[in-house]
Amino acid sequence: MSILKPLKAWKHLAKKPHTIKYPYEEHVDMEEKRLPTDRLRGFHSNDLDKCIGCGLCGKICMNKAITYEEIPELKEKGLKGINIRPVIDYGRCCYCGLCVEICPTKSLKLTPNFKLISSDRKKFKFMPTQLVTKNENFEVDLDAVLFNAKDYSKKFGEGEK
Amino acid sequence: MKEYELFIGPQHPGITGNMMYHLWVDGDTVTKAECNVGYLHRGFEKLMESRLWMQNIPLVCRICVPEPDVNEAAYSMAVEQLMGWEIPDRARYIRTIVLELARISAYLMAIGSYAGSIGIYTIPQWSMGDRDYILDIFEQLTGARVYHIYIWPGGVRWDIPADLPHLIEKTLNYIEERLKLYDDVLFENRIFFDRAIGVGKIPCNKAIEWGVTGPNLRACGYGYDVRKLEPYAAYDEIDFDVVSYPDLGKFDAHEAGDAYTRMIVRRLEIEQSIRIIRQALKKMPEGEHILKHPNWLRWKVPEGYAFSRVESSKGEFGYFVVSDGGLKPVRIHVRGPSYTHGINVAEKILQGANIADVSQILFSLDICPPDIDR
Amino acid sequence: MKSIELLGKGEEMYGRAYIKLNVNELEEAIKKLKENGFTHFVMLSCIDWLDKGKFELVYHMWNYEEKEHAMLSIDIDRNNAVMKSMSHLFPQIETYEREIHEMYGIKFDGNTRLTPFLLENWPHAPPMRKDFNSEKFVKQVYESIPFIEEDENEGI
Amino acid sequence: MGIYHGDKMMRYEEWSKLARKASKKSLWMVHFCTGCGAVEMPPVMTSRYDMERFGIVPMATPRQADVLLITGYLTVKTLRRVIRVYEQMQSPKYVIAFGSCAINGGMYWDSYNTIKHLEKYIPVDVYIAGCMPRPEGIINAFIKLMELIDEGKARGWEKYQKYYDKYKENQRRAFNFEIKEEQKEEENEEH
Repeated sequence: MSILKPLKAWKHLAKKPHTIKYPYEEHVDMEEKRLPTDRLRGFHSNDLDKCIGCGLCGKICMNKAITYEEIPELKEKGLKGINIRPVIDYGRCCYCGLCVEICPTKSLKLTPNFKLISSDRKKFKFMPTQLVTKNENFEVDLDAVLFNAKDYSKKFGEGEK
Repeated sequence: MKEYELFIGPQHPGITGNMMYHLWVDGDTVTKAECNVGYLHRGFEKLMESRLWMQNIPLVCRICVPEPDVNEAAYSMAVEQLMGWEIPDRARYIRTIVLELARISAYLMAIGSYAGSIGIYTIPQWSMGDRDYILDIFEQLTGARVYHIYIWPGGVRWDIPADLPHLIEKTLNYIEERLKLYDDVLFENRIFFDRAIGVGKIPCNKAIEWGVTGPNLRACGYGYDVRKLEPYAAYDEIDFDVVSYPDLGKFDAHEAGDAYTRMIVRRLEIEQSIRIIRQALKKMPEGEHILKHPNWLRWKVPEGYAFSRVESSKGEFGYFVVSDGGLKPVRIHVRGPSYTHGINVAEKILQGANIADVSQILFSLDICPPDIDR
Repeated sequence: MKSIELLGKGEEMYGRAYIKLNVNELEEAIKKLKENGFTHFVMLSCIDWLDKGKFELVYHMWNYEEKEHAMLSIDIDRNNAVMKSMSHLFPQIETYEREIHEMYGIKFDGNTRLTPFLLENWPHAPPMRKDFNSEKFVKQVYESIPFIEEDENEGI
Repeated sequence: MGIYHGDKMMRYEEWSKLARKASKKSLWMVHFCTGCGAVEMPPVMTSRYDMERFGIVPMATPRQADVLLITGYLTVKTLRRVIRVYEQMQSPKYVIAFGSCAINGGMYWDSYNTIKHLEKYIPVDVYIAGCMPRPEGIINAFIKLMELIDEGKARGWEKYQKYYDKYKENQRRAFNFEIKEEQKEEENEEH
């Protein structure tokens, strides 16, 4: 009788629920592999020494999320190219990764870190640096990035030599 | 009887997303219905005219939210038509797999929200959970859960990782068992028969004239499916059959074009999609996964009018791309399937319906408001 | 291509029939195609050719048996854009005409329901026209609205 | 009114701290999907991530709700309904804004119909990064909101009452798509 058929759903009481109790359990897929993998398109990391400040990422970004700031200390390091570095506004970025595909020196990369929560709007615009690396619970640590180019020397001390 | 006016507004759990129906009600039956849309109108076509050809891909996949790959595939095929490109075979097979996985996840969401509208709340809890396993596959394949930005003009962005086919196989087996449970709780449930049979009937002789497409048209008895009419990607090398009204497999067919038949067609098409993915995984050739793409900043697409058509879970998705040989498109017009389902068809079949069935009819039509507003 | 033989004109473009008609021929062409198998009206698109000073309306029709797509294209003058409504042939043309009326400003006489469709009390020119600069509009309307700053002296 | 120190009922600081701790455990959310981020809500609402573990339940009517989720972009037409929903909610109410579209316009920065900065129209308590934030991000936002409530810092609704006329002025200008006069004069000089 089709009235009693739905009662078959009771057998789920014995099974393990597929709920991910998030803050206490991590998101694992069917084969117990930890997600997200390295392919996730999260926040940027930019190697400021390899980057030559060519401005291609700014041109391809259709959200005008990428602007540039000059870092004077880079001149002493004798790097080739112009010493402007991209500042990314995550109030515009859609994490599509076109800038990473077009970057000639492959200095701009997307890390799988995606967690950034804050009640202050200005915390979402900063310059990514090479210190941004994948951390195990995918939080974006805001002290690895530069909120304005002047404190480059504070972070990268050897810049003055 | 005095006639009342009801507004099922944008903030209403019984409406699929952001749209509003203005109902004139006489007692319990709806005498007149008028649709009011535009809550999600971001002016996509205006934005697309001011972006380069490659910059439109991340924009295009935001049009239909439950199934973004359909837009990327349709836009890429239109641009490939204009450029005269032939994408590599491996890319055609990967596109088929991605499109079918997106179809299964969209159908699971449609079945979940439909069951929620007739009060069987077990199914949404299950189907949203099962859909999440497919999003896990997408995350490892394309780098994002929902907006994949993976199908590009010229092929697909990255190749399939080596261990993914095994995971896809495992997920498909898991979903196949779950479908049996869905049958017990929803599709062979007495409540579903009483609530859905004969409700929201689309008159089958007028279905094509009203512009009904996709599962709603196949529920009216017409076996038309864009994957068979105009095969794209790798659908011509894969055999699958089109589910339409009279032969509904193990379910017995009652009336053509009502909510019951539409949901049964969607349920059976999940099995077809699973079949397609399995064949595509077996037959996938080795080789390149994308053509060498030109410099995006100076990429000019030759002049012409191109129209590409893809079968989405909601119906027939069409992209009309007009280019005058410049860096930016002149006009891109998106034909969303819910454009006709949500406005003309819904207004006509809501007349004479019971108020309690209004949200069930709208969910059985599977209306996706961003298709309408773009 | 069946539609090209039926109407006697048109060219084949990327596997689709692209047929250029003038305005008064349109209604017969749609009726004729409708009787000969082109039962599915796909959509009605409008292209704004600003430099050529004309709107181009494209009526897309699909034939399920022949598996053929026909694009009937007509041109209207851009300044006084008036067009006869075709909503008596296919019911969903009325919605397409409503949207084009709101987005391009083309008047369709014979269409009774040209009420606002997507935008609510929009006082400016139709937004999809090429001479409406969306970026400048955003600067003038949304960017000029000030933020509401906490004045620190009376912090809560 | 409200559960913050200084109201008539809440004369003692510990009493209001206790009331806040109790209210943070049962935040009810308005069931209103305003933008494209709403596709990531079903996994969070249903059994996969199950936000009811935190006591968060989707409520149909704004009268019984505490949290309003702005999931993504907002068109002007939806903004009018969001304002009506926001003003119907009872007084300790909070707003969570999803994704980049609410921070600085997101990818529709040059669209004529979407608003660019949500803060100009309603006070926002928590922003989430992501172009459609993931379910983990959404649950992190709820946890962060609970911490803010605990510390008594989630005071967006008081700001709305304090600067009510400024907010109303901004909303009115957005609803009528008003072009600011100075820009207009510059426009005439350009021609």
